Amino acid sequence: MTALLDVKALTVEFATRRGTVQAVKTVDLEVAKGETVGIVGESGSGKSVTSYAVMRILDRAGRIAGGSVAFSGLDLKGATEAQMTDIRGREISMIFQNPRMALNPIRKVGRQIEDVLRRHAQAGSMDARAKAIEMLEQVKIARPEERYHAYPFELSGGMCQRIVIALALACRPQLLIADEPTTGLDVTTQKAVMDLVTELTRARGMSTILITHDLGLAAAYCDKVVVMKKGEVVETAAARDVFAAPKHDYTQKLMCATPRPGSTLRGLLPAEVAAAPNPPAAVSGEVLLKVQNLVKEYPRQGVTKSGAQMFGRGAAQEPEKPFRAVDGISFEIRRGESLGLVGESGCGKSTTSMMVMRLLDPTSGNITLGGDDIGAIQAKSFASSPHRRRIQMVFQDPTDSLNPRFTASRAIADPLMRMGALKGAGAVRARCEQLANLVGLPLDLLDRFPHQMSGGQKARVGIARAIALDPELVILDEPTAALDVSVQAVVLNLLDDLKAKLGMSYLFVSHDLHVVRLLCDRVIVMRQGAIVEQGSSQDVLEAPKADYTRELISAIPHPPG
Amino acid sequence: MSAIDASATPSPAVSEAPARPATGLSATLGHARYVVTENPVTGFAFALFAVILLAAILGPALAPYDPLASDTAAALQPPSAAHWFGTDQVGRDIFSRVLVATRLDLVIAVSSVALVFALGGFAGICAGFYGGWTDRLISRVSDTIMAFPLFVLAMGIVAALGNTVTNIVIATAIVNFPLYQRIARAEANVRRDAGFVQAARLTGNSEMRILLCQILPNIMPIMAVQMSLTMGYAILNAAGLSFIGLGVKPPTPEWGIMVAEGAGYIISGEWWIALFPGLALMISVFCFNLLGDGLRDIIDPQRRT
Amino acid sequence: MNRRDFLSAASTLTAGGLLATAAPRLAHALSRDETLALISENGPNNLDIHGVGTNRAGYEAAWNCYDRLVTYGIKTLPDGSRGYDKDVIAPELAERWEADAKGVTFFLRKDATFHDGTPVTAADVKWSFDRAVSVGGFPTVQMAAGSLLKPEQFSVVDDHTFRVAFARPDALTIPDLAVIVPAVFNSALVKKHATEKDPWGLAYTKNNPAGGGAYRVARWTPGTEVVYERFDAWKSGPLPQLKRVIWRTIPSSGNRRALVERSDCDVSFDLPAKDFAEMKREGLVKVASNPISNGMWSLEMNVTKPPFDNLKVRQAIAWVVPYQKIMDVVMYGEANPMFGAASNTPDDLVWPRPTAYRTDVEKAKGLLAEAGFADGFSTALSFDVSQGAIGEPIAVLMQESLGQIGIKASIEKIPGANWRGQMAKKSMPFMINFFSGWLDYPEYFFFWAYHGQNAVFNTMAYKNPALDKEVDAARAAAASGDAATYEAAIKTMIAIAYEEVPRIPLFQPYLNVAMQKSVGGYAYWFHRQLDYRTMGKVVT
Amino acid sequence: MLRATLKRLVTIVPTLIGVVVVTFLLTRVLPGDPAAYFAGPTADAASIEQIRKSLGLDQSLPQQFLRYLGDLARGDLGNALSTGQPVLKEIASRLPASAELTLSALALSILIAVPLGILAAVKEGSWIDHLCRVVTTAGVSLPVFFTGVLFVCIFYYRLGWAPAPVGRLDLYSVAPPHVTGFFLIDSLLAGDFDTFRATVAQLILPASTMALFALAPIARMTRASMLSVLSSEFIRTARASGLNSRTVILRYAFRNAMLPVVTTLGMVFSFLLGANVLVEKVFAWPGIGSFAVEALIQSDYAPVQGFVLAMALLYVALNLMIDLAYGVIDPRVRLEA
Repeated sequence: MTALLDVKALTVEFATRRGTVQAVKTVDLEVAKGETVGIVGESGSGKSVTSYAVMRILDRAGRIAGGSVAFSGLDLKGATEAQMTDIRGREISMIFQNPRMALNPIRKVGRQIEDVLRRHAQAGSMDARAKAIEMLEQVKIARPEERYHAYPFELSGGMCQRIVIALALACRPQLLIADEPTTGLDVTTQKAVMDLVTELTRARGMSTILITHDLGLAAAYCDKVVVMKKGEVVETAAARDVFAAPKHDYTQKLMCATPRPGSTLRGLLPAEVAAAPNPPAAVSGEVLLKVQNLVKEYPRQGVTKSGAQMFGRGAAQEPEKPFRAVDGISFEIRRGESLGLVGESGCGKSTTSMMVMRLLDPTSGNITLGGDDIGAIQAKSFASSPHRRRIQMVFQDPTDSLNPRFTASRAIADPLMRMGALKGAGAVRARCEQLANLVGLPLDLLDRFPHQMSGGQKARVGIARAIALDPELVILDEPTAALDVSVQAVVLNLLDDLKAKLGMSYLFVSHDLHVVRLLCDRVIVMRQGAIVEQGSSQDVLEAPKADYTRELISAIPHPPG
Repeated sequence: MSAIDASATPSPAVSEAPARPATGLSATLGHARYVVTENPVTGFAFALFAVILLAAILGPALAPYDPLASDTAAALQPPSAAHWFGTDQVGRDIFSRVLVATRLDLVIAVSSVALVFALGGFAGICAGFYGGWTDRLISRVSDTIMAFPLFVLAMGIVAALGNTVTNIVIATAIVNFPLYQRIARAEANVRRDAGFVQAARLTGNSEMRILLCQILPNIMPIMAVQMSLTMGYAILNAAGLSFIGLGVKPPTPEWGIMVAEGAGYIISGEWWIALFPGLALMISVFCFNLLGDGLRDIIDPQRRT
Repeated sequence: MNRRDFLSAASTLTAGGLLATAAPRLAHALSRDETLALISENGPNNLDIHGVGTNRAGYEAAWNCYDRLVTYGIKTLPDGSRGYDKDVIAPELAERWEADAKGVTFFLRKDATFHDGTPVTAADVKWSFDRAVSVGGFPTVQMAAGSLLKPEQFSVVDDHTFRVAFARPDALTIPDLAVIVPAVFNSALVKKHATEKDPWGLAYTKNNPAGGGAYRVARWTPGTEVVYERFDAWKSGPLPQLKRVIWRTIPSSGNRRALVERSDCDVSFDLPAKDFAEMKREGLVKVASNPISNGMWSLEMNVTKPPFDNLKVRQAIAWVVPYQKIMDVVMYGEANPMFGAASNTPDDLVWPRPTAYRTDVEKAKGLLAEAGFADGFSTALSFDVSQGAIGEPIAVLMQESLGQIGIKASIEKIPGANWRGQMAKKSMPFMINFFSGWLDYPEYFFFWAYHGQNAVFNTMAYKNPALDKEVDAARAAAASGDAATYEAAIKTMIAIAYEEVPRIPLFQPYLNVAMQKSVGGYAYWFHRQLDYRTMGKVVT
Repeated sequence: MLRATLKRLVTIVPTLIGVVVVTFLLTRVLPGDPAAYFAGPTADAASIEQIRKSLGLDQSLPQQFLRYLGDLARGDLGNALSTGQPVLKEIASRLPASAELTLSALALSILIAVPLGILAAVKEGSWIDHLCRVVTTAGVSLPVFFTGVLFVCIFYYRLGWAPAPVGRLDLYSVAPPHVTGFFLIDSLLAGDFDTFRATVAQLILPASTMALFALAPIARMTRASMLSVLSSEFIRTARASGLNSRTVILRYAFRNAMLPVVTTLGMVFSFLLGANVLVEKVFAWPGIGSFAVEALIQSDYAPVQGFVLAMALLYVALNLMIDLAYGVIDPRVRLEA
């Protein structure tokens, strides 16, 4: 069987201000007809760049410096731009992550599909519309005639990704490159989208390249896996083999860093690093945080008072109910305990954490911290309350949560200077260094700005800032969502160590049940503002009671073993 | 969402920056040097700015003639070795006047920009950060000012308050208020719930403190771009006011008024009276504009690869 | 004339067979020889001289659209140009008149009609004069200058006979009837548009000339354009040559020069002295040039504001003025010098006349020291922005010269709107100003500009009973025809004013008008505007 | 859409109130005594006083304001003393002149600047990009009156290519019958091509002068906006779908990039209305700007107030139009409405 796509010794260079950077170094890649190949790697591994080079849609700064790319015997590297535009979409097409951004925001989705069809002479002006609607049907969009006229912003993320798929498959190409197609989608949607892609490509006998950072995803859907690291291919093997017996160290490290059923926190780390076992959790019986009947309502967007009421028919109608983001939930956290709050986007978990954090005022309900009714203090004035220092937070996006114009030490020192009892710059600096040591941040990084640090380093700064005042409760808002799995492994371990060392309690907000299980003693599953299920993490994961929990768990792809 | 974007950015140049040895200041300088050398036009603008600054500082010392001294015997002379830029209708040396005027024009530009930044920038940040009634009130004030064509309002203010340098500065500042207010408002608004602002709230910063210490420094870069552009506008505005008789008082040398006076002599053939101050004016406005573009590049490296 | 008239005129004049699209162009060609294209800085704001705030351009419209009983004759001046003759009163609506000790009787021409065909009667004259003396503001003041004070002075003898009774003996009464204000209005027409609030119909005449002058307004776009047509039934003089006058407002002086030099207009008004000087030299266009009668630019010091109350200070300043510099770089020689005479005491009745001052810094320094200001002082020198082309360079030169004797003068540009108000309030200590009197008599000038009645134009707030006595004596002597007393009074009056020097005369400017060589018949008038009636174009 | 328009109009009300108050106050603090100015040269104190009374200037400030509001409610904007005409009539006759000039200039600069901006963005960093930047920036760097005088000197006085700068029509042409007030349209409606040609000829110089001034902001915004759109993900999708660069740039990128450009146009229009004041003076254009300047210099309140009110209304209308244009271009805005 000859390869459909044959990439040999591909090297891609980017011209940057610090000279030329090789993003992809002598990469070999073969995709046979009908085969699904996964390219797996962490950020900066060059996996996306490889695919862009194949499509010849690199940024202006990038260029193919060496190697060859052959597609069905055609030399793509040497092809003219006109030839390439004929191939793109017609022979090879791509789907991208972040589907909503991948569609022209001001053009009807149907027209966008038509554009591609007509470009590749798959449809004329007469039948373009019918064919576009047919494509919508094929990607299982309900009421396709109606959706033809929709704009991307009117559709959900999953729906948009279906449109992108329709766009990619409209001209029946031979190769589909899917670049992180499910990142940013909820797990349940993720599964539906991937199943659709598989179904459609199988039906058409197409080849697929699946680019992902998620080993589980690659394991679930690929025949063959290519593991990349820093622009180089470290391992190529059949999917089964890679997961069963990873040969390369890096693959092994990646494998063990990926949380899956049965893995332990220390087990995420490579063997040589994970020395001491995790300290045992010291959960006392004392309740630290008590949340009762917490409700947050928002007025509904758009038309509040309808015309009907103005015309006197309002009496018969029930007044419009405000939207309940959080619908009367109660839970408690004991001292030394960490509680996981799990749910898909829009389930109210972030709103709940913001209210507990006292950045947002609840509509009703009580929040007490160690017996003090902190819910009664207005969010606006909570900054000056003595209770402020007792609850701190680690944010989801380490980049966004650090002021780009402050150095690391300035960021860590901020709470010390505002609320700490330390006097003098020297004392503050000393405490900063102490904290940096605690979170494993090299001291020479303290004078750097956020853009000069890596994601893991920024996460450490964020953690150091949160623990600077020895808080009793720390809210972790998806603290590792933006991090690569290997970094995630380190950060999760760090958080666990710190908890034991400093005797804090955690409220861990996450969408990933596996991660939650590793860190948390108990789990709460939320859906549509309400608690669906709660219990010890072990119980919830292994013997879920609610259907929704079960659905969540089954949707998570995970590597075998 | 943005977190995930970062992990898949196609260009390695911007993803996961490796530990860079440079500290903050030298990195900024290095970046500035890079922009200046990489973009010839920006480099040129910076060089021009240095010349203008030098002229403003040393102008009075370098001028070969007293810029106010008339010499009726030498009136309306074309450029020559004695008078590089020629002489005007009462025989004053235009080169000296152009040179000496640099300082005043720069002062007008800088002070009006400083004023509008202080007023508009602060009002805008407050509007964007606090929202609600503060925002509505400030935005209405802005809208009211915007409803006047800019130059006409400036004219009205100067006509009402009297034509002094201070009033020209005030008028220019007021006219530009909405622009600054809107930019600052938009910038503050997107940052009002940013992670680092929330983090600052958690660490016990008061709202006003967050406004000044967290938001303001982040808005400075984009404001700097606007300020550079406004500097050019301020000079043009003063020139326009001079043209309709509302400029600085004679015989003070100022580019705008010299151009306005000289414009009447163009048809009769004494082109140099208007041309040289006009060129000086054009070059400086040009310089401020290019500088603004260049600053934008320095601030926003993503714009350029 | 509207567009349709034009087209029909064109088609009747040509031998048929014309395409409709070609007609407008032909109409241009036919009309240009009999059309005068005129440009100036400002257009009229009111077509009625009696209106509130009628501007100078409005004077021109009123002058050409209305007739008066009498007008001035035209004479050829020594330099060959033509100008009005203040000593000759010529008939206009009145064929003749008879004066006696108590008044003067005018006999109107019987064939004269207004533009609408209504005959002109003595009742119209009476109504018009009543209006002028009653309506207030400028027309009333101007009428009073000729001792025409109240309606009772005017009487209708019969349809074509009209009498003015003298309020007091005044030599200026008849000359004052030849200025613009005593124009004759179509009283029946105006009364139709009068209202209770506006009994004199000012709102109507503002936009609609209701006269019987040689021209009527065909189209007026305020601030932009006036188009006149000849009134072909005009009887008060020979029928003018020009059938049409197009008057555009061009605010930029550079453009006004360019237009006349490129032959895109026939007459260009209001150019800077420099342009006129150069155009005279280059000879591409004709420049008519006449000294403005009874007018001069001067430096004026408010004698109620120290240190200008000190005579020595005023004299010191008079000695430090850079007179010749001003003549050279401000006026480019387009003025008569008003300095450097042998003596401040006149030996003849020529007016305006130079003072004995000239630039002598040492003398100025000495006088200033004597006055006790050896170290100088600070003051503010003001000028009118709308006259900035002349005022500003004078101010700059003065500032520099005053600096030589230690006087620090800041320059105040006063916007045109403000100028009159500041003058009336007498709030400016030191200013550059121009004044001219319509009636060309020195005592008239002095009455407005120096007399203790303290008129607006006596910006110096100068009150000197000795001078007032001479001015009053000169006026009385003129009325009674006592030439010797008159001459003595005039001479003393001038000597006092020049010696006391509250106002330092600088120069008497020329009124210049640039025109194509084909334009003829221009005459200089006291009102400094154009009289289209005498003008014409040489058809080449 | 109607609801949104009405809602938009409601937000304008405070602005309009602000404009009325500001205008009133501004004109009243203007120095100068219109009464003295209009009393004429030989007026005495009594006649000045009489005129002051007839102008209503002897009343107290609040009284004058009430009187002004009353007049406004009746649609009476007062008389312009400088031309002697009712302000409403003056504005009605002059606004088309200014609008014709400004819109011509705007159209001209859009026609030049938008393609330039697109070109600069597509060829980012190339010499074309730098050239566009330098040329457009140079255009905005000269005082507009100076450019105007220079143009007149070169193209009319020296070369004789342009017609005499005497306003909307040459001296001997007659304005077309009034329908819209826009000579370009009216002459075509009347089928009078000579007048149309004459109007175009008169427009070229002043419109170019102003267009030059507007090039930089439009080109700059187009470039920046195009750059950010071109680097966005949906463009990558379009490219990966094989759409050719023409379609990608014009149909996909350009329409998205137009959104901020349309907003900028509003600013540029206001900017040009200001520049109008100076250009009208140079080209003897009988527009509303030169009229307002004269009035301002003479402390003639009524036209200044009328002018500013007209401008405010124009601004409101313009913003409505921009909102509507936004809705046409961007479906998201439509939904929010």
